[in-house]
Amino acid sequence: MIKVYLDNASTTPILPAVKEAMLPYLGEDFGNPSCIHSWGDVAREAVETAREQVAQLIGGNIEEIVFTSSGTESNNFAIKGLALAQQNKGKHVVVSAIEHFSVLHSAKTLEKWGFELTLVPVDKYGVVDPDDVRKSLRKDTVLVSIMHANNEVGTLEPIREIARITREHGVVLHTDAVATAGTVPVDIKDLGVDALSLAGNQFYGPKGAGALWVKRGVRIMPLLDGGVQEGGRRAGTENVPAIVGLGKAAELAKADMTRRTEHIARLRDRLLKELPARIEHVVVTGHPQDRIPGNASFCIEFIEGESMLMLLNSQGVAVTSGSACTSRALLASHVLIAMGLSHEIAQGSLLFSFGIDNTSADVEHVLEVMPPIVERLRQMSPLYSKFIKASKGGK
Amino acid sequence: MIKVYLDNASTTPILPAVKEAMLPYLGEDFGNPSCIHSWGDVAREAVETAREQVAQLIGGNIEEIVFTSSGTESNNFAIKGLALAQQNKGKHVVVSAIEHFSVLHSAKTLEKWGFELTLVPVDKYGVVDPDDVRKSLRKDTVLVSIMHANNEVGTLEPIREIARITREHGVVLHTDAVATAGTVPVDIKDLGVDALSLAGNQFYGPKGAGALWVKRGVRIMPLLDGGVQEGGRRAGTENVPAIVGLGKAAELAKADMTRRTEHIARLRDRLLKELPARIEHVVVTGHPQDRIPGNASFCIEFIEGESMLMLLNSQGVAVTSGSACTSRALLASHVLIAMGLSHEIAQGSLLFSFGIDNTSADVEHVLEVMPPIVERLRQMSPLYSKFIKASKGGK
Amino acid sequence: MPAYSAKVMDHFMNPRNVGEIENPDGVGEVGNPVCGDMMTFYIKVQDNRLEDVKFKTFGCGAAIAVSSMVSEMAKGKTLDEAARITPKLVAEELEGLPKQKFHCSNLGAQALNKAIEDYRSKQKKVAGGKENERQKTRRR
Amino acid sequence: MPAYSAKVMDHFMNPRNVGEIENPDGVGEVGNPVCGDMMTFYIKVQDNRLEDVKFKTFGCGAAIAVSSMVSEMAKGKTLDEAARITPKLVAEELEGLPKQKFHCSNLGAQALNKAIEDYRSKQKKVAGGKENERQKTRRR
Ligand SMILES: Cc1ncc(COP(=O)(O)O)c(C=O)c1O
Ligand SMILES: Cc1ncc(COP(=O)(O)O)c(C=O)c1O
Repeated sequence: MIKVYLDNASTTPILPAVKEAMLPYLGEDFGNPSCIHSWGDVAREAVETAREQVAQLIGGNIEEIVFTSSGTESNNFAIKGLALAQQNKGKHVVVSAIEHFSVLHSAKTLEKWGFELTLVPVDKYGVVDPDDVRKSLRKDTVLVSIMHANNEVGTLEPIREIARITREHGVVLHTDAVATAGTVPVDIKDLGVDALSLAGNQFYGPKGAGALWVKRGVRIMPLLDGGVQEGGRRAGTENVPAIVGLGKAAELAKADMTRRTEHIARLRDRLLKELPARIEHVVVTGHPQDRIPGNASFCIEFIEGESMLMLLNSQGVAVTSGSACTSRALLASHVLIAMGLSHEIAQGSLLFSFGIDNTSADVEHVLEVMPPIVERLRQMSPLYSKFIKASKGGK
Repeated sequence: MIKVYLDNASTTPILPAVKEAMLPYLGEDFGNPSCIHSWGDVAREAVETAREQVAQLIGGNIEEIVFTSSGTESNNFAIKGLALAQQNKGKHVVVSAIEHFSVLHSAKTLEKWGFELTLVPVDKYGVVDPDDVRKSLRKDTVLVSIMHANNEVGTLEPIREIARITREHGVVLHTDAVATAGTVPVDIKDLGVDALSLAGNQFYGPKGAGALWVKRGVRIMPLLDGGVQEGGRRAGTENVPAIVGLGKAAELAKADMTRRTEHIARLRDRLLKELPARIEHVVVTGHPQDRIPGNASFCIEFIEGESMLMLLNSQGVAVTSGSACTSRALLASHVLIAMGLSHEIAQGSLLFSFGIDNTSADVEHVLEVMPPIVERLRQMSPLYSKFIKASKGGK
Repeated sequence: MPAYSAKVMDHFMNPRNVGEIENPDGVGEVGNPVCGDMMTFYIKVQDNRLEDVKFKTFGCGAAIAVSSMVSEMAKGKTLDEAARITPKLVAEELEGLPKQKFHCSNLGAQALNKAIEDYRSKQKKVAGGKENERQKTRRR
Repeated sequence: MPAYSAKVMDHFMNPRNVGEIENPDGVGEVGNPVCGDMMTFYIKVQDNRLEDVKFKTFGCGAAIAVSSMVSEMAKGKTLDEAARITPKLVAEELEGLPKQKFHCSNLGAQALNKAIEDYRSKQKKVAGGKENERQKTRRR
């Protein structure tokens, strides 16, 4: 059977060169980087090399990189750690309505801890208006977090403009760059942010390693208390092989970014254009231009996401639906709802996310198998029969 | 040069069979376990198999196992999550004075959040008196955490007796079993605890995977907010390869525990007996009998730990000193101080921790290189010259 | 997949009794797109037995499999027997459902019951009113 | 290692001027075992110059390397020159020290200075008192 992986937004394959780089640290070089002996030395040097590679990817300084176990941990660390470190200055936090749950739910936890939370809305393309951020700021605002790009609909946010505003007001700005770092150019100086999350399994590195970049001078409380690893900001024995893999993936991503982007965007563009041409009642979600290169997201009207995923899977195609991978199934994506789509339409969300291994044949396969799947589910759908009856002039 | 790794308390080598089990998940089987397609299925099944293996190791149910990124995360999750989940019942927490920093500093963070903390003392062997735990309990006590065995001096704690007391009082009991799970038999029913931390890199599994077992019905707040992975208790894409490795390591540990213990304890016992016989002014730390099999810990009087580590390393021997690996160097181990040792003596702490790869030759090598190292540093030590002058009858 | 059993997968991939019944004796519609699942059951009753059962479902894999299973379980049963099809029975017949999908089996049993109730309430009206004949004719 | 430079490692592995001086002209002792490091410096002064410098140190690798380096830097210098040996200079000569080890270079410079002060304060007493001659004899 043809197997087509189009779920790179959930996690990417690991590049062979990345795996290769990791292997020694799953073998002979198993040392603990904190230890004062040669096994420790080898491990510590490996971690520091990775830190340099990650710093290079985003234009940061090595002491500003804190390794974590995932994008989720980076975001929890950022939201809770930055807010708690500044709570004497105020207890108001601002995030967008379309943040990943690791940001959104961290912010909700802050609410339980006595913080106040403002959710900034988005327009129908999922774009945050910097002016809305400006209006949300108060005397006691200590943290703003707006994602660099949304993982479900791919929309890029105007971080530079938002950073100008937060800088003016002396408010710390964090951006969740999990969907962008390693995929499109991300430069912390250019963006003007104070903290930035990234994760290696989004750009052909392994699971188990993410990072939070925190600008020198910006205070943050640890999420993981314990030993003095990571300069006292993140305790726990470092996951050396995964960190090495993250570093290698960062290096390769930086070197190969343009070529990757061109390849991926070309495939994606064809699907974005062709799918709605071949199937009626398909809504393209996200911004028409300002979106990450691999993202092709749709809502297929009258049918529901999971059943589409399952039928696509039976045709060898792996995709995701809304935030299916991280939310309780059946709840429509909070992102699509925030963009103003109805629950009915949002239930039919489908995200194809392209990676460097995809080919034109993959797109053609999707274009071939999708119409009968949609047809089949629509034939089963009471919503569709209602629609048909209504458009025929009612029951 | 002879290379002798005797720092298994800091981290163990990864067994070849464990690495082998992990490799597919760094290659073809790279899927995200939350995803609804065949890549997701393969990853999810791998994680669930590992959950079964870990549950088996400690006699728990699979739904009670939450995977984390490390022993440190398990402990932070337990201390903060169990206390916060019960704060309406009270805000008093009890931990022993010799807990790992990941417990101790988590408890200190709770103090910042308005909890009160009682530190239970230990005797000169590092043993907690259950009666001291009983005395520490108050109406508003919601959590007790006492480690199963101390990682620095190896002393096993009377968890069963402590559990009887906490049960009587309806207080949740957590135990940090990072130094014991996978090394000695650990059975949650036998121990009678409500939550238990473990980490794979302590028993020949990879770094990057630990677990917290939480008894069914015991409430806990997530440390990592976000998606609904791990039953909503720990968000973030699972580190599949590391979790698979942890599971495999658990299976092998369970199958091979007796043989391992016998081998390791035999080597350890020789060192425990011979080192003080060959070098004057050496104090054995920890309990004479009730200690984990791999631990041989000492204080070498008149000299300091790091310089010993460095000279031992120059002879190919990897060990650790007190909590050197997780604390700022130069501070004497809080464990040894709690056991009543002077700072002067505690500075000379040295921990040899044996693993399954060690041999008798390793012990002999240590016994050979240690005396000249100690002699050399003592010749350099102003404390030693003072002692010699004093014992000769003064200056 | 969300750990679906082989039986669920079979009923999802090859759902039985999909469709509508022209002039049904009872219709039951439950759920709505907001909560993610919506099912419409159509029944045909003959001599107090479910002569035919059909459904249309908008929803996840479990919702579709449950609908199919419920339709199969109900078909041929007397109304009283069919009304005793519980969510638990449906889930058992499907060899289990993931916890977060339990509500689907609730929906399925509910939809069938609603269709039966619909039929019964119509019957009452028929028995009590003079539209008796007109309805009968229309329904055959 | 805590990322020690080759120079630190060299001075740690092969420390220069370890030992005590019999009848030293000055002694400086700093630190204590509680804070983890303790250094004792012994100096011999000839014509206002450090003719000999020796040390004994209890402490980490950096403490030992710093002691060795300070002793080497000081030897042969005039007292005034030696008193100008700063922690920064010591760290530079050692090609850097890890941040958490900076205090070791402080201790080293301090210990040497204390020994010089000790010598000078003894000199003052000698110059001002009649024990002048007795001391001179004893010190030679
Ligand atoms: C934008 C964004 N933030 C955060 C995360 C969380 O990453 P993880 O699940 O790897 O912890 C993701 C995951 O896909 C993401 O897309
Ligand atoms: C008893 C104990 N608890 C917790 C930990 C923390 O484990 P990690 O550093 O792997 O997070 C350790 C580490 O050695 C330990 O020995």
